[in-house]
Amino acid sequence: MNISTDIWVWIAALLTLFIYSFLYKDNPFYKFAEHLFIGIGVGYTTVLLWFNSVIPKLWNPLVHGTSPMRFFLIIPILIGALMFSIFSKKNNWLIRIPIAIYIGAGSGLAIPLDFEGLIFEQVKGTILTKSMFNSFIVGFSSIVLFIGVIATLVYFYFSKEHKGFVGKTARVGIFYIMIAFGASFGYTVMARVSLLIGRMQFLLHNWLGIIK
Amino acid sequence: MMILLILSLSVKAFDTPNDGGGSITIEVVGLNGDLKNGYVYRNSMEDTTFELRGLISRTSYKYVDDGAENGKEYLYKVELEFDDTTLTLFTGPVSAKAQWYDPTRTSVLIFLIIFSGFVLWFIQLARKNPEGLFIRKIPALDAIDEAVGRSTEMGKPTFFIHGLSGITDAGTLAALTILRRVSSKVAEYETPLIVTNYDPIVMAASSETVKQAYAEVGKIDNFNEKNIVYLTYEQFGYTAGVDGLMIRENPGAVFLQGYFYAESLILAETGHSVGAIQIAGTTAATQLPFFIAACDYVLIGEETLAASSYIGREPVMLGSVKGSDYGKLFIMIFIGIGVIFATIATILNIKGNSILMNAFNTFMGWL
Amino acid sequence: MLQRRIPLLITFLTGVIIVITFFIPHPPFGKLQDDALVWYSIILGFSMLIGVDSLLRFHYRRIARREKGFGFSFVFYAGFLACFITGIISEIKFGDAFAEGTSFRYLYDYILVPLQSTMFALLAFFVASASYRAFRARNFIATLLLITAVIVMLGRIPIGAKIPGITPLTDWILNYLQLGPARGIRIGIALGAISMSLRLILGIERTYLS
Amino acid sequence: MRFFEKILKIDRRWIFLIVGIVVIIPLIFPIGMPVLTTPPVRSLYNYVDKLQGTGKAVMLVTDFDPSTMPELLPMACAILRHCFAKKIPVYLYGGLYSAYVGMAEMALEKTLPDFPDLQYGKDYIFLGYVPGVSLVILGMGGSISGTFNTDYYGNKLDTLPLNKMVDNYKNIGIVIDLSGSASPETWVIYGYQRFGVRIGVGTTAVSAAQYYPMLQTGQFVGMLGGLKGAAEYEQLIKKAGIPTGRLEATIGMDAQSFVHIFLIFIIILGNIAFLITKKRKV
Repeated sequence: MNISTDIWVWIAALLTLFIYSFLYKDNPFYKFAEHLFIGIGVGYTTVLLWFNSVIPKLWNPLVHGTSPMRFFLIIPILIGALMFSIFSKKNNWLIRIPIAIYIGAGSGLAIPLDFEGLIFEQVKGTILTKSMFNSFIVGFSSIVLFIGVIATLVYFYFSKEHKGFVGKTARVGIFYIMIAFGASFGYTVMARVSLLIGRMQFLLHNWLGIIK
Repeated sequence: MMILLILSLSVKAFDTPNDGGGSITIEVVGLNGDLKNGYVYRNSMEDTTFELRGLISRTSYKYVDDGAENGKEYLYKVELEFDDTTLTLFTGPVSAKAQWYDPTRTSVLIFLIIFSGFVLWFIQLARKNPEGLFIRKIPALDAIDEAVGRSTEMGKPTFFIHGLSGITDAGTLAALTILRRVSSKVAEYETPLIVTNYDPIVMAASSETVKQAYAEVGKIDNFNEKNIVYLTYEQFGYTAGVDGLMIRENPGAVFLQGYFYAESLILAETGHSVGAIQIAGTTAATQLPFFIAACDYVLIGEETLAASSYIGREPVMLGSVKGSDYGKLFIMIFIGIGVIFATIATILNIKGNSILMNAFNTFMGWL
Repeated sequence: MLQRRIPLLITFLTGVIIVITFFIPHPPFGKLQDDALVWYSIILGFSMLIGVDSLLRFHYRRIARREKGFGFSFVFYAGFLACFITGIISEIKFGDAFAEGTSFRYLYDYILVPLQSTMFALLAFFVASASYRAFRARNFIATLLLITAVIVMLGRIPIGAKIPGITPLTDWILNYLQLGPARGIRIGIALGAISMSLRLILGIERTYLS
Repeated sequence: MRFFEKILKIDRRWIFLIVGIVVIIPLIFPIGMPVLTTPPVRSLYNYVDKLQGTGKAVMLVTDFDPSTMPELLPMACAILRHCFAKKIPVYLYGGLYSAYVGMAEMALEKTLPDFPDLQYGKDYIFLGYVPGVSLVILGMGGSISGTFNTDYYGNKLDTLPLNKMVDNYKNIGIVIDLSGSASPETWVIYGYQRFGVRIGVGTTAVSAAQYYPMLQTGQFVGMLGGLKGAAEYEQLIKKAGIPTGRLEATIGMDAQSFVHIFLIFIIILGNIAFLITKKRKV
């Protein structure tokens, strides 16, 4: 045994135990850790957002920059300022303007990017199976994959009742989906356990010094 | 050997295509693997000095000078170092300019037109003829009323837990639509609703949404701003906070909606442990398996995005769903034809006829 | 009425402009998408203040009214102030809050990180309880979920890998069987998102605005 | 048969308790179950191994933070041990973001005591954080001392004998990026495609799947995926007779395998109980 004498290690170790105590039931130790976590978390992200975004992207170009484009930065200032209308009792409907802008911008960004980055990629990946003819197994597997894509898409076909041929295909689709979920669950379990191992090693090694 | 190499080498400078200007590409033509270093120098034609800009890539034999001013002419000098000699080549004058249209994105434009065409067409049809539009059953959405109702019977509050994405994400907006439905039910039954938020902008939008729903059923006085809870913009801090709240408030129904990451299962297991009915919905494909394992009802991917049409049953919305289904059909047919074409092209290619294969590859490159 | 119309019009205009600029590289349009993202992060910095305000008021109220558990609100305040103040001091003094030896770095390394990783590591327990409960052969669909999960889990441990055929089977499941639906789901989500975006831009889908 | 009904309704806290115990026991009493090595790990190991005596250095980059430490730190230690034992010069680079440097420091603390005859500046160099991300990767193609000026401890880089011989990618045999994020791709784009320096990668089990295609196309020399990848590398250096210290990943693999076996066991048990009780009800 070789218990740590570092106060910070003790703090970290106790907080670790406080969180784990939640597994038994809710208790003051967990509440302490939870409130501290939220406090530190919100302080941390605020500092980070201001020093990594607002100051380098807004303050520095406005104050130290020379590019004429910098005056466009008035736009985020205005939008940001409108956010604060939430504090006004009378004009708080103004908050709808920044929200409307975000929703418009988000939609506008998503439409072409979803085509390019998601749909085209997946479609190309499904069509391009060059090694299909290398062996029977790869050829067969590619067909299995192709049916999986189509059946899943049919499952997401909303405007037709799922009966007859469509219904059967959609049923195959949900089989495929469940298989995919099972596989992805089983695959991720491993990584989750290694997180716990990491915490245990911290407790047993860095704090208690039981293991080398 | 060396002479041959020198004779065949040349350097080109041209405006980088399909961009917003400010960039010139320098390409060495006729090189093969033995280049040691290739330095690119630039002269702005205002004086005689050449300044070093950068190195020629040893894999693509190109250098992209992103520091050019539009419309200004430049001369370039390229110094190529080989094992036994150094060559200097000049090129220019050349200038950078911006383009008005990016042809590499034509494929996106075409698909966009086809897809929006379907959606707009069916919206239009739905306006003219609102009858006969169908949408298949989505059990998780039918369960909303049941969940809120049961929660009310037990005298327990309802929880609505937002995911971690911002207001610009389609999943978040779908979550707000579902929140709308949940809050009008809750307002009707007069039970408490607690909404937890990760993103402050989403919090503002949630607050608006819930307020509207209460106003609509004429119970605006019951709306309590304090129940729209902000926690923190920190993934696991948020998780810890929501878990704590759930254990203490003991909800009868829990909605997990939006984009989630690894915290999905921590939240869903805690919700399950307090015995709540859980309805989850996410566009995060990686987290769906965990929700399937731990929740009573799950909106799988696109089902969340169809929620607003399903709940509202407005003809126009249903029309848009039908339109996007036709888009889906189009893509299925596209994939089908693509696969058949690729198969034929590959068979012909094996037999020595590569025309179809080349056409196919060109098309795939364009896409 | 105006309170509804104006936001709808704004959504329409911003949406259409952003979509069009995707195809125009010429300035100032070409950069607009990138600019929009930069602006978003700036505004997020602003809006954080709304979140902070909400939290500070919530806990202040709890303390002022001596509500149940108000003592923990002091813990919240202590955490927030400690992180906020040390963060600002460290940024100003060292130019980087994460610089070695800053007090912010200590809070980060010995409080925030252990809390984050412990919370994250709760997953190991919850994965166990969830799979115990969920993976039952209730019906055909649940059985499919169960069987693939178990096969893949076996394939990922050294002992399981000794069972003949399990490794190639796991690989085959992951590379083909699982990939089809994964692609289908992704295409579906993308199409659904595009269709939803169109509805939002056209003002058909309104959420909070009706 | 009451037993099975009880099993079905078991308080989940019993499961939590057993998971905890199953993880702790192998950590305290390591077993060291054999781990089979796989081609991606072997090819990375062999590539590093062949650098011995060529004078080319390994650049090991710790592009990760504490959240992925359990999986990636054992990789850093194993690779460092390999290089230190074979006298392959090492640039240990604390990563593209400032929060990552601590990880490199920890890896050094764990490995250095076993190699007392190493000389700083001659056998290895520790590079700290400089801002710029991809610009840093590009900059090192020209000159490492020009990009960093000083090492982590504040020494001028051009005074260090190792740096005088290396100083850019031409004399770096491989850059090994240990990362839980997308940074290996950045290294490939700016390091490999621009300057031709070979890239190896160590990543979490979850991210490994997305890098297989890049491994197949040869953009990565090799890959260590998750705790298992780290354990395999540990096995390889152990076989080569290199002092391994505590085989953290291998021991972690024990714990992990036990949890997996336990999970599979309770899933099967749950199903047996479920089927038996269901039959009785009918």
